[in-house]
Amino acid sequence: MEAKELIARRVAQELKEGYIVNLGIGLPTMVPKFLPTDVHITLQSENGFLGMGPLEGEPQPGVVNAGGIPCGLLPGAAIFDSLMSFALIRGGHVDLTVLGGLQVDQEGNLANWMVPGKMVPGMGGAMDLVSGAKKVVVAMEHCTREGEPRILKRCNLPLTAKARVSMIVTELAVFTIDDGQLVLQETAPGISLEQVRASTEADFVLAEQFHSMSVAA
Amino acid sequence: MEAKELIARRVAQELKEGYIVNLGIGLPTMVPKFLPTDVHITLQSENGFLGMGPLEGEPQPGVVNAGGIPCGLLPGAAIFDSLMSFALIRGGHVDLTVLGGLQVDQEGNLANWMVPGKMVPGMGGAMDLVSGAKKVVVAMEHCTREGEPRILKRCNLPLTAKARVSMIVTELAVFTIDDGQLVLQETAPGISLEQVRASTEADFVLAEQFHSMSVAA
Amino acid sequence: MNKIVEWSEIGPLFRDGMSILFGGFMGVGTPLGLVAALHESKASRLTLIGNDTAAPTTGVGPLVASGQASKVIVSHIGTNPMTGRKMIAGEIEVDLVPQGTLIERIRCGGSGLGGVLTPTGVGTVVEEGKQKLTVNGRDYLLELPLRADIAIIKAKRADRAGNLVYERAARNFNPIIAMAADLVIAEVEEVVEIGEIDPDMVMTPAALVDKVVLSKEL
Amino acid sequence: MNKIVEWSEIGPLFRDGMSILFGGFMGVGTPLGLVAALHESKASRLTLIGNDTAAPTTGVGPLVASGQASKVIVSHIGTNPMTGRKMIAGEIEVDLVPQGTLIERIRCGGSGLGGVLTPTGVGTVVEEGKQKLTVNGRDYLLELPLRADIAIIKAKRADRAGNLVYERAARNFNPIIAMAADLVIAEVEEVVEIGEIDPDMVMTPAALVDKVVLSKEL
Repeated sequence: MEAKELIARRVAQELKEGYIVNLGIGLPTMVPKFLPTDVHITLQSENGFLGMGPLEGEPQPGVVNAGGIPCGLLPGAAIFDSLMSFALIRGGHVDLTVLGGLQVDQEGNLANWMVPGKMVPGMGGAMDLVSGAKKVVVAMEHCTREGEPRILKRCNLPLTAKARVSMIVTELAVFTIDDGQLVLQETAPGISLEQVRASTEADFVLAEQFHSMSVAA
Repeated sequence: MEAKELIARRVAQELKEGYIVNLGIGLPTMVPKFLPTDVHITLQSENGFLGMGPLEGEPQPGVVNAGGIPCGLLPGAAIFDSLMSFALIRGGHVDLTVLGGLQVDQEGNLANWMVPGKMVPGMGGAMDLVSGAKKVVVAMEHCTREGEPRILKRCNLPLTAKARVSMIVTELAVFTIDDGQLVLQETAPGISLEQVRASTEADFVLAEQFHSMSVAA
Repeated sequence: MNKIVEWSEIGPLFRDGMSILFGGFMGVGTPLGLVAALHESKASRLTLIGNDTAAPTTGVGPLVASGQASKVIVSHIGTNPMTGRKMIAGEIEVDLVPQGTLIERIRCGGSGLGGVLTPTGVGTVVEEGKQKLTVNGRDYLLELPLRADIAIIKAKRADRAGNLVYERAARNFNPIIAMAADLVIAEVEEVVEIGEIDPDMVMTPAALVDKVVLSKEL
Repeated sequence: MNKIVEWSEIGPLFRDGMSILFGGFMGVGTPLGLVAALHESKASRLTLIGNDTAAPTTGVGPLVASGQASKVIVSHIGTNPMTGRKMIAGEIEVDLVPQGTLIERIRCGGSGLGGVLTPTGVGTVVEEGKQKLTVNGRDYLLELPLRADIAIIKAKRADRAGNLVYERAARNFNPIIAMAADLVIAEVEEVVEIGEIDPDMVMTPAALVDKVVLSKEL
């Protein structure tokens, strides 16, 4: 299974019936595809609505996702302004957000919005999402393209938010951050503990229920 | 002319074409009746709408003024929640408010919401209105029922807001507060400067354009 | 997901010592069925948070009259002499908050904000015990968030998912309190199917609403 | 009162050095006719305040490309490489503000509030130069009000009085910026008579809107 699909499938398991969920761009948007049919979630889009669905038929005026791309509105959707959108986000009304990451560290700090001197796109809504969502899941590949670890003792890129990450899902492993400690919960099928150690700079402990990731093919 | 009508007629002259106006309970609600036909104002009601009009026909569900009394909605009215209602009020989007007063002093302080040990109704929206409206007109009888002055050197009742009153209209006189100074602008028909002085505790100066109040009968 | 529940499920939600945010302005927009259910529940030591205590038999007045409310946080009690009498007798605690400040504090509580700076109340008794900050030469009071255990809401219409639409000035506090409570219960006059409310016309999104109950004919 | 004006009245409203609040999110909900009018006006040294600089030819992108914008206060510039290039070249000042903070600051500017405490940005570069306050054991940044000389708004529909209705996610920043500018201009797709918009459905009250102009077919 391709790394991204594996990650998306595993993240999907974190989405529970009735959850209000905000998905970052890129990999996170793949997650709903892998939801069990008996789990119904509501997708929040930070440009101002709840009830985002896939585009079906012709694009409708104003019905776009936070990337400005035409999408669908499911029955029961609700539109609002940006003030309400971020009141929902910051106020803990979003149960879970899934975002990509550049770096995460063992204290639950996340860096995903800029690389000084290289890439300064702006934080958009990411800082609010990470500060406000009840559960913050970072979905990313375990290492950079150059093979450098992304899960660090201490992020060296500018932070998006401090100590707010609840879970990290990569193609190698699942970590949680519990009481300020990084905990290895699962390794991916066929991945050894040693492989995870070799690709991870951060200190971590093994969960009591440490086990192998279970994802349907 | 009865004192209240005189006051209401004079206050009506302060309402200009296009103004957004909030009227307190009691005497202030008489003001619109005395508007010239070529002056159109919009009445804001702090329970959440713009475009209040007189009740015509049967009461409609939810169409009530801030006292809970059925009223009308004029064409072009807009309904909103209490958050927006007070954002409008505090944010300077109300051009003028007319309120009753218990006391006003020469620094533009107003007391109109409680008499310790006697009457503690609560400030409702009055503090926000007086803090936020562009122009605050106090419409009241010049003296208490016991003949005590209400326009004082310094209010001794708990304040509604500090230094926010722009104008005082009574059955004897019109004062403005300019740069922290109380200025007598007009005396009512048949009222002498001496009568005003005798009924006013505050220090005041005469306006350059000091003149007699002009109100149609 | 169907959030419509029977009245029999409502009573057991109320417990002694709870804080309750209520919608309404002089009783208009107050969910009278939910107030009656609170009354019947006999839950005591309640803290009621909303605009006003209306009159003895309207709005939340019955909960003041019954003695169930031990504290109210409101902008106005003048229209309900019962509240004033009980306050003077020491039977109810009354925290008076300017209306615009009250709604901002509730919004903070529901929006993840730590507080807001308002000019309202500067130089009055309202500033007692509060932090005062000067921004661009003007003084402001730091007003802190308010939340409650339960919000009771009145709406005109709900769909089965819990999207709400209000009618006229009965909207008032309702959409804001929906954000600031752990459990949000809406009493509505009409229930429609999911999809029947245009998404642009939803005034409170279903995500904020936990339970919906249909008003009894009163 | 009829607030509908001709396009010829719009250009002269724009002057060098003005600050402009604009609606829209990735260009959706941005009044493109008003952006074109700003472009044609050749007004320079503009400060643009809104969610993002979209792309070089969408949203407010043309005003970045033309060099008329000397400063932008936005949450995101990543989709418009022109903004990034000009920033690096020192040709435009870019003030990046978290989206939720940006909209709160604009709301403060329009609501008479002196600021708001938000947890967003605590422990990041966003906190630089800001007052930090602790409320109930949690740290917050004090974020200050933002206003502008002019707000340019896109709505679906207006009545002649200036009441506005937005369509779908094109609503975004528009209703909030309507509160925070000295002059508010709305570009709309449709004008209806006063009374044709149900008062419950008005999303921006006419009291906030100064001028309304009908979109040209683009």
